[in-house]
Amino acid sequence: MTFEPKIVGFLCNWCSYTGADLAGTSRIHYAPNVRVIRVMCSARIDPTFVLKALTDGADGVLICGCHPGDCHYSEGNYKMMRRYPLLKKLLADYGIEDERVRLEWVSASEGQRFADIVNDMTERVRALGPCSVKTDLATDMAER
Amino acid sequence: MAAKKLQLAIYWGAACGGCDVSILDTNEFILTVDEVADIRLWPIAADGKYADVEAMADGELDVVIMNGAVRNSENEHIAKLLRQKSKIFVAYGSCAYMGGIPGLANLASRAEIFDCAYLNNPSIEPGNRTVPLTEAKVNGYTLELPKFYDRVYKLDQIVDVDYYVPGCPPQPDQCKAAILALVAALTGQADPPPKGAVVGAFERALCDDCKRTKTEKKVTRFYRPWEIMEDPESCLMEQGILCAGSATRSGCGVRCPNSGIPCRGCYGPAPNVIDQGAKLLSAVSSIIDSKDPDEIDKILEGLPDFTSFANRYSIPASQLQRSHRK
Amino acid sequence: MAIRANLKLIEELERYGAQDVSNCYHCGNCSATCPFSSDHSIFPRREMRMLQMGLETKLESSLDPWLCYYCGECSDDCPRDAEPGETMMSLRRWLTARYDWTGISKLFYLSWKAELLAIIIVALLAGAGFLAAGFLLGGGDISVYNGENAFLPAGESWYGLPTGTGVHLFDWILAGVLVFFLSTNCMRMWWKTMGRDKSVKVPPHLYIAKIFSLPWNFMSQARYAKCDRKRPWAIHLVLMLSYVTMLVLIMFFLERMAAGPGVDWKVHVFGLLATVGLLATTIFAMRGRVKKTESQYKHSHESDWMFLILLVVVASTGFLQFALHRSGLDVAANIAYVVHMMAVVPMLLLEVPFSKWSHLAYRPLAMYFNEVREEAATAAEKSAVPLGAAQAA
Amino acid sequence: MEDLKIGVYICNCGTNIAKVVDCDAVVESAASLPGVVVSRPYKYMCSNPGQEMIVQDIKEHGLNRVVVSACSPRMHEPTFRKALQNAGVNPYFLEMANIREQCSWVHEDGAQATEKATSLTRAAVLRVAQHEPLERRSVDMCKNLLVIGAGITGMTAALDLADAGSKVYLVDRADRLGGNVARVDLTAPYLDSARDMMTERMTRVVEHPNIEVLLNSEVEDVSGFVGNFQTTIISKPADGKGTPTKVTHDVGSVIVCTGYKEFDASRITHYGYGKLPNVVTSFEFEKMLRAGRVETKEGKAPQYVAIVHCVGSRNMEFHPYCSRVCCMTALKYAQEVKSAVPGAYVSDIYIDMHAFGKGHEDFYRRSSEVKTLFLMYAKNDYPVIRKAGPKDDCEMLIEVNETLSHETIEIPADMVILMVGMEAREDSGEIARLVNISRDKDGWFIESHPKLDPVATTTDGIYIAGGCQFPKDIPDSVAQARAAAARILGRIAKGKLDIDAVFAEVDEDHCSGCRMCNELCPYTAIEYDAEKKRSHVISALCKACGACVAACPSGAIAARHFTDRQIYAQIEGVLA
Repeated sequence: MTFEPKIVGFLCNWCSYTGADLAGTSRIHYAPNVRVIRVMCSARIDPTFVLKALTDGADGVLICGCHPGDCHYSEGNYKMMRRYPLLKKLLADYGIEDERVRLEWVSASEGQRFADIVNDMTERVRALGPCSVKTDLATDMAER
Repeated sequence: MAAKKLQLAIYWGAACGGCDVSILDTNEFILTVDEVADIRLWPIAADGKYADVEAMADGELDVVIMNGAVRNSENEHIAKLLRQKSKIFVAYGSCAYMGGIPGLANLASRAEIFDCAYLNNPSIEPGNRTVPLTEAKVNGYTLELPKFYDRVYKLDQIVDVDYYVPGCPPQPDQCKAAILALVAALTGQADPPPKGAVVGAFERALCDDCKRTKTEKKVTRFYRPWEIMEDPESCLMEQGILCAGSATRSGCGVRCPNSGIPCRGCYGPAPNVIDQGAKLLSAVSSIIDSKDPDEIDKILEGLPDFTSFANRYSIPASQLQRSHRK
Repeated sequence: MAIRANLKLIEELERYGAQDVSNCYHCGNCSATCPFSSDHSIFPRREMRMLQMGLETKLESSLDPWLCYYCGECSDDCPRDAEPGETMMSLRRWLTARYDWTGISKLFYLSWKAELLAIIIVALLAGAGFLAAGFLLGGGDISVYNGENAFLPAGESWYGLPTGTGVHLFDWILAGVLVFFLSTNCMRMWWKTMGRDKSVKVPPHLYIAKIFSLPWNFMSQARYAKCDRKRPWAIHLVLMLSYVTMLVLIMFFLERMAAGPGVDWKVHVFGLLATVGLLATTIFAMRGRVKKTESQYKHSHESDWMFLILLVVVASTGFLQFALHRSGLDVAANIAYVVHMMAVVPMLLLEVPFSKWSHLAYRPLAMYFNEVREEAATAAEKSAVPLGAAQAA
Repeated sequence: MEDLKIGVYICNCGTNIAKVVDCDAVVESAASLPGVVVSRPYKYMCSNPGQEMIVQDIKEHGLNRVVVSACSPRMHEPTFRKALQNAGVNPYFLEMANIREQCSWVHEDGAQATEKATSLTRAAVLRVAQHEPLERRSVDMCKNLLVIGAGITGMTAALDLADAGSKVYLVDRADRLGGNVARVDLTAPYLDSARDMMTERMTRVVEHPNIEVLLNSEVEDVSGFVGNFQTTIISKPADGKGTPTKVTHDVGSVIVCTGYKEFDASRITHYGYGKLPNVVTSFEFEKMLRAGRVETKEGKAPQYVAIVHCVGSRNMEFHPYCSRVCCMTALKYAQEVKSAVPGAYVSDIYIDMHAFGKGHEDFYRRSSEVKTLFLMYAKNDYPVIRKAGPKDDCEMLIEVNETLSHETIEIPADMVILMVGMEAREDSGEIARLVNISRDKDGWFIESHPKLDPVATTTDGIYIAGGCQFPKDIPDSVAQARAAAARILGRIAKGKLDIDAVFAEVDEDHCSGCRMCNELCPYTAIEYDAEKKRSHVISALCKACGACVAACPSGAIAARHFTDRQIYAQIEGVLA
């Protein structure tokens, strides 16, 4: 059986989640690999969420927020924009491949864009193969 | 009351020894300890052999205070042994609590460490390919060395820990307080702290005790401590000096910031925080004063090796625990 | 080079009968309904626009107004009641005035009083002239209608003059004058519309090639038949044919027409038919204009009324004298004849070259020119190497 | 806490979900999750019987948590929360899994869709187990009102509320009431006098016992939250001499009606504004009309008057948007010129004629009936105005590429009126910061929802009306003013303000007062208490974005209903 990546998506309520809903109402088909978790704003997305997803077995994490300047909370997405590069540094230091975690801006009207992003990311992560964090930690505890 | 003396053992795992010294730093208090307790094992100060411990009955020791992380099979073995022989097992110091400085090695694999330490290192004479083996035959004798694990474990990843005393090292007063609390509990003078409690530290982050004045924070540039003359009055973070204080449990007495050095987080995460480094990351990046991705990257260049700073004492305790590089 | 707009032009046209032109907001409905509007000439919309913007020269050189027969559909379909049909009509009047070098057309169109006065004067002169001719010249007998000493002999040799002259001679002189004015104005029309237009290069042979369209359009009104509404065309056709029949009869068969007593059916049947045709159509038209039954009748310029009234008078008096003469009342017939001529002369002398009538020349010419120009245009397009083709090659 | 009794409901949504997702399989797997006592499918959960089913189960099985896997929570979360409430369960004990918009409608493969629906439902179950009962709280609503800007909009809003018994503070920087409309002569499309309108408003405002007019005044500070703002106003003495006075007032709401400013015509060189004496702006022409003298600088009555539309509007170079009032105003000028100078020829040079309003099309028709020459030019292809030669019978010539005729023509003109567009005032940024609302790229204030909530802003209790939101005519401005007034009166009528139960909370036992969060709040809802050395959240101001929660380095801030624990549970759920 082919490897089906598990991707956790953190979407802001106002733009990206609505955009994902729009993809639905417009019946735009896309890969079923992303499991969406709704937060009010991308600014709510705590780096520990991303790490938690990886340690619990996610192969990828997709973060979506309003386009810069369009935040429902006027500036929330800029906070995510600032955390992201530092988070990527940290992940790199822990040996997590770059493409496993991704930040995208998706507006409420960009159903198609959301679908494209999901498809693209799914393929990239599929190419990377499974993320080993969960199994690594399990084996650490089992044998030394 | 002339109750039977408490049975106490103090031991170390992968550690620098500073924790033992910190206990000695309680000065004459240690004599008081001696009055109420028999110190059955404490390599740095008293004698005692593994055999003696192995000979003990399970739970014979009232309290074991173990510092240091688990880096090799010997650490694991003795930790398990002491746990078995003790009623209360205390993880003492940052290494025991979170993996500590040795835990930094988790960002590299054993192979990488050996390569750097024994093979490709300028201080090694050319041609010398000596690497530690768990077993070696030397003129008829078999020498054994503990197995060097692929990663560092914090103590409770190996054995069940009752209490934690954070710090690198724990401050003598805190150490005192912790020991007194345990004695009080064991002699029935007070309720024991809840299992798993962090003793000898406070419930808030370091800033609570930091004397520097704090205002709203916006950072446009980060400095290494030696790059600027820090203003002793105001918050280091606000001066652009990366300080882990806001993400670190208080209890140390704010020694570093008080002496102009940013907090490095040895007391571990604040309560309710599962990853000290990630939380510091979130806070520090959020206050960058820019909306332009390129400018943000530029500002972040001021934070070289952020990971090792943010998780300096807590990589084995962090969510990812170690490098997952293939 | 920018064209200077004459913002006052619209007012000038209003004096020729244009109405509500500025209401137009160029939806193009008018051109959409008009069967004659083509890619080459998108009228009436184009004319409405040029008029609003006061592009005088462009309007003057436009043939479009003549290509319209005023079926009235455009006006009916106009969402802004901008009366494009009436605009085209007034443009025809304006153009007529522009073509006419004597300035008489302009005078007539701008002042019906002047026109009426001129008609009356000419009528009186004509009347006087004929009476004089009858009594003094020939000393003819008013009780005699035709024959040797007729009051106004139609054709026989007359007081020493050669045979085939008499009133007939007068006809011809009249025709000559008319043709002179009309043709010179037609020349001016050609110059304004074709001659000075440098946009399309027209090779002379095209004029010959297309010449047949002139008589054809003139006689058949074939183009008018293309209008969605057939009745106006039918009426116009009948009117026109009757008129032409009459003209031919008078110019070439006057003797036989006048001769009597008794009815020379071979000739008179045409005369009678023409008379009926003329009377029927003009009366229908007048009724229409009074009652405003159809949109082309909604707005009536004074010149329209003069045209109709004169026609009715001419036709009726013509028939009257015919009837009186046939019933042997020659005196009355002669009087009726003079009255008839009092209408005929101003009609031919004033109305035909200078007023509404002139369109009998301008319209067929315009169609002719238009065909020539379109031919030339298409030829030019063909000869020019199309871009696409060049790349394809 | 009593043990969990979770009810799980999988909606088929007719066939919308069921045709792709195997709902029964989802029901089955959900049934085996910890704490789940009821797990059922139903055709339409949002239907009355569907909701009734939940209520029944709550009664029978004593459910204390409910998960509905159906459409997007953005659709029906309120519906099901209500259902819980009706059954006496805290509405926040509901969690929805979106298995329609984000599952059955976007996936073809039944197996994978079912697996996804299952894991989303599992996540919802794990999450709901972590939910806490939340109560909406209510605060007092102060009746008083601050209106910034005393134009037609501000005065109308002020009067509506003052009539209803609120104390209104009407502030304007200018030394007079009336704003821009006070500069207008007649108004389109009914040609009634702006002056009459304004006089009526102004006298009422000035005489109204409940309205305190503060001219030459600026709002220095607005703090607090909806229903409970404190505002500081600085008034310069009317004569300009002497020291400014500072007053503070408590108000419950603020209406921003700061209006617009006109486009500076000299920025478009083609029109020679400032160089050619008889090229005037619409407002300069209004002045002539008000003075009743339409004449050139030389004092002659103009024979030719040209009106140029979209000056500064609808072009790439300056403002891409339409200023919305210029077309009708231009038509008004056409008619007013005709009545002032009967013989005059008016040409109206426009891009498109925007006659969308009530009575506008008729007005357009009437203007063409007075023989206005309408000339159309293409966007970004400006007409060019130049001085006429000595032989011309006019002062100026305007060259236009006329698109309806495809002719390049020259229009004579003795006077040219430039229909200058509207643009945001320079101080709009300042105002935005003052009341903490946002502006779009052109500087106009942004409304809370362009269609459904046009006068509210993202800051609760702050409303926008009139030209400061976007160019609009008097009827629209007045409509907005009254809409804002109505919104506020509605709240005043309730007396108390319901505050959403979802907001951020600082756990003071863990807050170290590091002040990392202070600067992060877009609503300035985080206050630092210097005495206690703690930060705390003013819940009424908080919009629950969670920025501070994620940023708090010591995990001392919790986002109600979006706590770390709840989201961790959700993560475990989708990955289990």
